[in-house]
Amino acid sequence: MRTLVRRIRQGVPTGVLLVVLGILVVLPMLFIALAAFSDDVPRPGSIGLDSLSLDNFAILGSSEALGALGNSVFIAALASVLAMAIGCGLAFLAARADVPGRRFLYFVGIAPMFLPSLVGALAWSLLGSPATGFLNLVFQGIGLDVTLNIYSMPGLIMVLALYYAPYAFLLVHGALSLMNPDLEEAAFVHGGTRRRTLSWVTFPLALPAILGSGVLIFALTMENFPVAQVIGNPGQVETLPSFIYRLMNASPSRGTEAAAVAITLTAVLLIVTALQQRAVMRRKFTTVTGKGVKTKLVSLGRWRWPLFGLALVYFLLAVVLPIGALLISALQSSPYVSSLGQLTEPGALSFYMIGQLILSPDFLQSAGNSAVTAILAALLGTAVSFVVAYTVYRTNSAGRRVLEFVAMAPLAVPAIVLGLGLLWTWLVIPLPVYGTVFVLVIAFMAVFLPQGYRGVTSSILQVDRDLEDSAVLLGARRATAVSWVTLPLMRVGMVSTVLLLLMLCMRELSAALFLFTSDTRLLSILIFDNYDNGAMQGAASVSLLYCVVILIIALLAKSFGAKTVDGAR
Amino acid sequence: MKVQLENITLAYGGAVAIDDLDITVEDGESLVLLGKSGCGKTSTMRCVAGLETPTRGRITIGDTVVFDAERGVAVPPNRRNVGMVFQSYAVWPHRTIFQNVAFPLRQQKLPKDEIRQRVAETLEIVGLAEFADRGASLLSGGQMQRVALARSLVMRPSVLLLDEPLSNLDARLRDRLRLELREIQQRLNLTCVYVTHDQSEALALADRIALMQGGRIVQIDRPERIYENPCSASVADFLGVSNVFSCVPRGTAEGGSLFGLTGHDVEVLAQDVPGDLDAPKACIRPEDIRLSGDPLRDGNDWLGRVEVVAYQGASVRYRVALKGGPELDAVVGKGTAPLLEVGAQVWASAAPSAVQVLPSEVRT
Amino acid sequence: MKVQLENITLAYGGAVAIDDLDITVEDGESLVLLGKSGCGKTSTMRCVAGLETPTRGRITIGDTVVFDAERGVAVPPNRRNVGMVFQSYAVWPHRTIFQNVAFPLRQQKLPKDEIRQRVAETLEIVGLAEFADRGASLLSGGQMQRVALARSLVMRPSVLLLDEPLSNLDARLRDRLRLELREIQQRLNLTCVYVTHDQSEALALADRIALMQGGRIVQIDRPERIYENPCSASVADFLGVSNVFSCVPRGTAEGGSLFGLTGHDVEVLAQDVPGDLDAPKACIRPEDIRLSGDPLRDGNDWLGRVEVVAYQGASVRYRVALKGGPELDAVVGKGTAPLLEVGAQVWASAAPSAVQVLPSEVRT
Amino acid sequence: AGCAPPQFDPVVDSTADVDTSDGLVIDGERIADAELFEAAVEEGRLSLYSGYVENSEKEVIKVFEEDTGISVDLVRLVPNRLSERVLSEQGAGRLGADVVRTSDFDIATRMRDAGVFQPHRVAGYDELDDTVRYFDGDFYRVFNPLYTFAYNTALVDPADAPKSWHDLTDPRWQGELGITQVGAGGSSLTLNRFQEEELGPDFLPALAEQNPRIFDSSSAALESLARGEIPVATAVVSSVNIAASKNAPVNFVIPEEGMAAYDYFVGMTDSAVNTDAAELFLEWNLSKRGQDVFRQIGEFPARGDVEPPEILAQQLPTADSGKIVRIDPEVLIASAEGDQRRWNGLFGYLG
Ligand SMILES: Nc1ncnc2c1ncn2[C@@H]1O[C@H](COP(=O)(O)OP(=O)(O)OP(=O)(O)O)[C@@H](O)[C@H]1O
Ligand SMILES: Nc1ncnc2c1ncn2[C@@H]1O[C@H](COP(=O)(O)OP(=O)(O)OP(=O)(O)O)[C@@H](O)[C@H]1O
Ligand SMILES: [Mg+2]
Ligand SMILES: [Mg+2]
Repeated sequence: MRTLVRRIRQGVPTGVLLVVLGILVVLPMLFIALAAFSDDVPRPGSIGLDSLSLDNFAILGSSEALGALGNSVFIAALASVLAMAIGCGLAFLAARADVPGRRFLYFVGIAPMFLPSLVGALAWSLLGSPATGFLNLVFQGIGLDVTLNIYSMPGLIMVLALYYAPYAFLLVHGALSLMNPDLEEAAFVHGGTRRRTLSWVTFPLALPAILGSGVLIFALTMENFPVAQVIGNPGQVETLPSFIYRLMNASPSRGTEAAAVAITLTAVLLIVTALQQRAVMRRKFTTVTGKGVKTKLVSLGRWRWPLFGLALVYFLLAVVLPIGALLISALQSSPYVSSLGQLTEPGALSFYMIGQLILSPDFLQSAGNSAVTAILAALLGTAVSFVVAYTVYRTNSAGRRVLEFVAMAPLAVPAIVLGLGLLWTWLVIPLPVYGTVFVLVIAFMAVFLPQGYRGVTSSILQVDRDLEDSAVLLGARRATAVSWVTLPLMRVGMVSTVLLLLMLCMRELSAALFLFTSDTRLLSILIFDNYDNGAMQGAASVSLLYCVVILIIALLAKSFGAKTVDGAR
Repeated sequence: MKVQLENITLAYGGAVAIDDLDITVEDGESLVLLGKSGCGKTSTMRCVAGLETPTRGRITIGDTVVFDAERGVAVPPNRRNVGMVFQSYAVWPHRTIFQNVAFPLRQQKLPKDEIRQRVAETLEIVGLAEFADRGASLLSGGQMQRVALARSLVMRPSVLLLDEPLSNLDARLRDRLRLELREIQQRLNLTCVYVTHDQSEALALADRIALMQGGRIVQIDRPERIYENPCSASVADFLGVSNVFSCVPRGTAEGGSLFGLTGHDVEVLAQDVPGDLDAPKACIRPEDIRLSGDPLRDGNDWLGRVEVVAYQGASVRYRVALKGGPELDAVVGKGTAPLLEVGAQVWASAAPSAVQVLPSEVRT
Repeated sequence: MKVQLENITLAYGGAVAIDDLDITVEDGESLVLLGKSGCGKTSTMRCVAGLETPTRGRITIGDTVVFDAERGVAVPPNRRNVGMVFQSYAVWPHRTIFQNVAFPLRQQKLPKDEIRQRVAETLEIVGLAEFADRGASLLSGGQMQRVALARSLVMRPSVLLLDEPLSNLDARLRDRLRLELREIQQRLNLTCVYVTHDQSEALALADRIALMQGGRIVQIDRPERIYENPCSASVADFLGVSNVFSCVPRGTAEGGSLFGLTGHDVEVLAQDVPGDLDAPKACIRPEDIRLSGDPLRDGNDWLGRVEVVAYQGASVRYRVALKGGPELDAVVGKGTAPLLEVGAQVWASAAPSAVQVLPSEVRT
Repeated sequence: AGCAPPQFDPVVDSTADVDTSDGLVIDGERIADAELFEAAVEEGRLSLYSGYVENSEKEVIKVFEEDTGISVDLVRLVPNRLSERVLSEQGAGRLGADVVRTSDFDIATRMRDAGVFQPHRVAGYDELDDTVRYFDGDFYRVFNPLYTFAYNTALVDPADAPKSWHDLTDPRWQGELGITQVGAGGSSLTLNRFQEEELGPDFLPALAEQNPRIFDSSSAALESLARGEIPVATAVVSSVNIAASKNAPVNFVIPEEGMAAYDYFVGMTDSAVNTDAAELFLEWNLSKRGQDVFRQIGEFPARGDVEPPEILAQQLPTADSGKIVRIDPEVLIASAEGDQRRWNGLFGYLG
C-alpha cells in the first residue's frame, strides 16, 4: 500500500509532464493517426471510429511513393553527412580552436539560420539557375565556359546541407564548449595525434549532440518541402516532401493518405530514436566534473588560416551570395536580368519598395507577431525541453523512456500534416486560445519540441551528477541545485537551444498556416504569400527584412550569455 | 545524531555493490570505513546521503526513518541535513571559491555578514584564505579538495560523510586538517563517517573502525582492538600485517600450539589459539619480528638471509628469506639496531604471543 | 632518458606557478617531487609533458630539445613519448576500460594480439582484469585511478610522469603497486617523475627527492640524505619533523652548541651547528625523543607532562608539555616502552646529535 | 540604385462616383439600401476567409474599404488548406469567417454540405443565370481566372510567340516549356480537362514529348518565366497581368483554341457575426462595381452584362465567343481521378 503511495508520489512529476506532452504532442499525433486509418478526414464534429480502414496505406506500396522515398533517403543521407561535417567542423573551430576571429565564426555558424530554407532556396535559384543565375551570368561575363545548374541532385543536396548545418553547429558547439581538456590532454600525452585526439575523445564525447543533431537533420531534410520545391522540382528530382505536398494539395485533398505517410515516417523515426537512445544511455559523457574544467583552446598550428578560409567559403555560399542575390532581387525594378550590366543601368535598382514595405502596417504587424510568438515559444519550449530532458536523464521515474519518444515524435511528422493535427486539437480543447497568438506559441512548442529536447539533452549529459547532488546535500532544494549548478553549467547549450528554437519559430510556416488569423499573421506567412503570388521581389524584400529582425533578436539572445564555462571570472 | 543502516542492499544495474549491510554509528561518534578499493564504501555513504536508492533495507538518522524500502519512505537528501565531501570533490567549476563555500550558508538564509565571516574562518582553516575570489577550477588538485572540505565543514550538518577528504594533500597539511577535523567533530558533537586509506589517519580519527569487504562489514570495533584482534587473516593483512602464511596444526608444545607453514619446512609457535579453525593462517606483524645475529631462544627463531633493505625514514624495512621457509617482512626502528646489508645472515625471531593464528576469512 | 628543465617559468594568467625552475632527472632515475599543495608540482609535470607552454626556459628530453622559449621550439605532447597519470585521472568516460588502456598501444599501431595481451597483463597488475569490458565511468574512485595508471604503464614511455597515482588506493594495494612500479621502472630503465604526499611512498620509490616550494626547487638529493640533512627548518618540517622551535644561540657547551628556545625557559644542546644562521630553528624528530621515568643525562633532558596520547598502530604518539617550555611530539615504538597515561610526569630526552639547528628558509 | 519609386502601373483604377447619402450607390448603381448600408457600417468590419491570390484579394478589399468604409480582416490560404481549416472550424463550431471565398466547386459544395453557408439572395438574384447562383444563394460564382500560356517578352519576340496551344508542340519549344502539374489544384484540373476536351486526345502526349519542365505550383512556374529561366509557360491571365505591372517581361497569349476558365465562389457563412457587412460584401462583389474590379485585375467577370477585360493591351474574347471554356463542375469532379492518372502516366510524374 505504502509502496503504491510512493510509486504514485514518485510518478506525479512524470505524470504532469506526460499530461503536458500529451496535450502538446500526443493528441495532435493521435488525430493524425486516426486520419491515417480513416476513410474520411476526422475533423472536429465528425470524429469517429466507424470508418476505419487500412486503405490509406496502400499508397506506400505505389512505385511513386517508393521512388520518392528512395530519392529522399539518398538525398537526406548525403545532405545530413555534409551538413554534419560543416556544422561540427565550424562548431569545433568556434568553440575550441585558436582560429582567428572565433566570435565571427560563431556568427558564421548561426547566420545561415537567418535565412529560412525557402528563402535560401529561392536565393540559390536566383544564383544558380542554368539560364539566368547570377553566378552563371558572372561566369559568362568573365568568359568562363561553365554553367552551374542548381536544379539537380547535387544542387539540392548542397542547398539542404548549407541550410541545415547550423543545427549541427548550435548543438555541437554547446557540447564542445563543455569539454574538459584533461580528457583530451590524456589522449594527447599517450601518443594520440591532434586529429586522433579529436576523433577518439573530443567528438565522441560530444556524441549525444552529434547523434542528436544527425537525427534531427536527417529527419528534417527528409521532409523539407521548400527546398524540394524550389530546387528539386525544376530539376525533376522527385522527393517525399513533394509527394506529401501533392497529396495535401490534390483536389480533392488526400489528407488521409498524407497522414498514412506521416505515420509511417513516425514509425521509422522512432526506431532511429531508439537506436540513438541506446547509444547514449549505455555510456557516460560527463566532461564537467567536480575536479575542474579548464577550457583550453586547441592549437591548430599552420592549419589556422586554411581552416578559417574554409569557414569563410561556407559563409560566402550560405550567406553572402544568397543575401546579395536577394538584395538585388529586392531592389531591381524588373525580375528579369539577362546580364549583370543591366543592373547598373539607371533606375534598374531602387530602395523604394523596401522602404514602402518597412513602413507598411502589414509588415510591422507580422514582424511584431513573429517576434512575440518566437520569443515566447523559444523560451517556453526550452523550459519544457529541459524539464523533459532532466526527467529522462536525471531521475529514475517510471515512464521516462516513453517521455523521450514522445518528445521526439513530432520530428517524424511533416509540419504541414502536424499543423492539421494541431488545428483539430486546439479546436477541440475547450481553452480560449484558438485564434490568439498563444495557439501559435503552443503549436511551435509542439513542432519544435524534438529540436529543443535534443539541444538540452546533449549538454545535460555532460554535467556530472555529483555536482548537483552536492548542492542538494549542502541543503539546497533540488530546484535550487539545478538553477545554481546544472543550468549555469549548461548555459552555452541552453542559449544555443533558445537561439535554435527562436530562429526555427521565426521562420516556421506550415504549422502556423492552419492557426493564424488576420491579427496574428507572421512574417513567414507574408513571405510565402508573396512567393505564392509570384511576387518574388516582395518575397525577397520581406526575407531581407526578416533576416534583419532575426539577426537583432539572435544578437540580443546571444548577449544574454553564451560565454564558456571555466570558473567564475 | 545516530545513524543506523539495516539490511541495506544496493545494486548498480546488475552488480551488487552493497550486500545486506548493517551498521550503526552512534551519536557524536566518528566511524572510519576501511576497505579495499571497490568494496562499497562510497556507495554506503551515498545511501546515507540519499543519493542512491537501495533495493532493500532501512536507514534511520536520529529518530527519523529517512529511508525504508518496504514502507516506501525516502526523505530527499536536502532534508537529511547530511554533509558530504565527495571523492570526486564536486567543486562547482563555474563559481568562485567563496561562492562554493558560502553556498550551504546561503541555503540556510544566514545574514550576509555572518556568511562572510564563517566562510573566511573556514577558508582560513583549510589554508585558502587568499584564494577566496579565484574561480574554483583555477586551482591545483589539493586546493580543490580543500574547497570541497571547507564547503561541508562550514555547513555544520548533523551527520558528516567524508570520502577520502584529504587524499591529495601533503602530510603536514593532512596532519593539521585531521586534527582540526577531529576537534570540530568533537566540539560540535558531529556524527562522522570517514573513508580513508591512510592507516594513521584512520587511527587518529576513529572512535570505531568498520572494515568492509565485498559490500559487507566484516569487523567493527575500536581502533586498538581491531588492530590487535583482527577477526580474520584477510583483515589482518589489510591492516598491515604483511606476514601471513597458511599453516596446519602440529599439536601443542611448551608455551603454545605448534603450526607448520604449508609448503615449507618451518614451524611456528603461537599462543592463545582458538580451537578448530577453518583454513588457519599464521600472521605476524613486521614490527614484531626481531632481527639479530643470535637466536633469542624464547619463542620462534628462524635463520634467514636479508634480501631487500628499504629505507623508510624513521624505520628500515627488511625482507628476509628464511632457510627452508617463506620470505618474511620485518620493520626495525631506525635507532634500535645497526643497519643490515643485503645478503647478511640473520636470525629472525618472534615471540609466540606476537603470532596470531586466524581463520582465513570470516563468514558473515 | 634524461630530462632537463632549465629556467622554466610558467604563469597562469597573472599568477606565477613555476618560477625559474631548474631540474635534471637522470636517465633511468626515479625522481619524487615533494611539496605543499599548490606549490607547482602538477604544473611542472605539465610542462614536461608539453601541456603547458612556459614563458621562459628550455626543456630537453634525451638529446632532443622539446621546448625552447627563445628558439620557439615546442614539440607536441604526442611526439615526446611521455606518459602521464593525471591527478584528476582523466579516464575517458565514454569508453570501456579495455579501450582506455589500449589507446596508447593503438597509437603505436601494434598488432591486435599484442595489444590484447599487454592490456590484459597490465590490468592484471592493477587488479582490474575482470572489469575490462565495463564502462570506465561505472567504477569506484580507486578503480578509476588504477585505470589511469594502467593506461600510462602499458604505454612504456621513455619518461613517465605520475601525479599522485595511488592517492585513492588502500594501503595494501598501494604497497603492492608501489613495488610493481618500482620493479617496472627499474626493469625498463624508465625515467620517472613522481608526485606523492605519502612519505613512505616517496622513500620507497625515489632515487632522489626534489623538494618544491613556491614554484622552485629548494633541495634535491637522495632520500636518506634529504631526510637526514634537510637544508632548512621548513623542509624539515615538511619531512615530518614536527618539533621545530625558534631559538637563539647561547654559546657553546660541552658536546655541542647551546641554544635557548625563544619565548621559553628551555635550552637545547645541539651538535655540528654551522656558523651564523639566519633565524635559526631547532628541529627534533619525534622518533628521536625518548620518554622515560628518569633523565638520561647524556644530552638534553626535559621534565614534562603527557598531554595527548594517540595510538598509531605500530607506534604511539605522545604530546608532552615541557615544564617552562613548548609542547613536544614524541613517537614511541609500540613494543619498546610501556604505555604512558595522560597526565603522567616524564623525562623527555634527545641526544645532541638528534637536534638539528637549521635556517628557517633557504633563499634560492 | 535610388530611392525613387520605380515605374509601376497600378493594376486597379478605383476612381468612381460613390454616393452614400441614401444607401450605397456607385456610378449610379444601387448596391445597398440605406437600412442595409447603415447596419453594415454600424458593424464596421467583416472577416473574410479567402483562397484567392493574396495580392488580388488585397486589391479587391482595398476598393471595397474605400467604397464602404468597412474594414475587412483577411485570412488567406490556398483553397485546399482553406477548405481544411473552414471544415475543421465549422465542425468545432468555431468558424471565424463571415464570408468565404474559394475556387473549386467541389470545395464549395463540401463546405456547403458541412453547413458552412447561409443563403442570401443578392439584389439582382433573378437576373443571374444558373451558373452564377447556387443553392438558393448559398454561394455565388463571382469570376473566373483564365488559364492560358504566357511567354517572356525579353526572350521571345511577340511575332515568334506561339499563337495556339498546338504551337506548343512544335519542336522549337522542345525543352523550353514550363507547365504546372495536374495535382496542383482545381485550376490545373480544369486546364487539363480543357486540353483533353478541346485540343484532342493527342495533345497531351505531344506536350509530354516536348519534355517540359514541370512545376508544383503555377506561381513557381510564373516566377521562372519572369526570370527567363524558361521562355514559355502555362499561366493565369491575372497573374501575368500583375507580374507585368511589376515590370516582369511577360505577356500572355489568347490561343485560337481558347482558354480554360475556372471558378471562384463566394458565400456568406451560417455563423457570420457581421451579417450585414457580409451581405453588403456579397452585393458589392456581384455588383457592376465589384465585377469591374475583378475585370481590371484580369479575371473574367461572372456577370454576363459586364464587358470582358482588356489586359496588357489585349481585348479578351466575350463569353459567347467560344474561346472562354468553362468546364461543368460535375464533369470536372467525375473525371478528376482518371485525368490525374493519365496525366501522371504521360508526364512520368509521381503523385
Ligand atoms: N588553470 C589554472 N589557472 C590559474 N592558476 C592555476 C591553474 N592551475 C593551477 N593554478 C595555480 O598554480 C599553482 C600551482 O598549481 P599546481 O597544480 O602545479 O600545484 P600542485 O603542486 O600540483 O598542488 P597539489 O598538490 O594541490 O596538486 C597553484 O597555486 C594553483 O592555484
Ligand atoms: N555508477 C556505477 N555503476 C556500476 N557500478 C558501480 C558504479 N559505481 C560504483 N560501482 C561499483 O560498485 C562497487 C563499489 O563501489 P564504491 O564506489 O562504493 O567503492 P569504494 O569502496 O568507494 O572504492 P574506492 O575506494 O575505490 O573509492 C565497485 O565494484 C564499483 O565498480
Ligand atoms: Mg570510493
Ligand atoms: Mg597537483
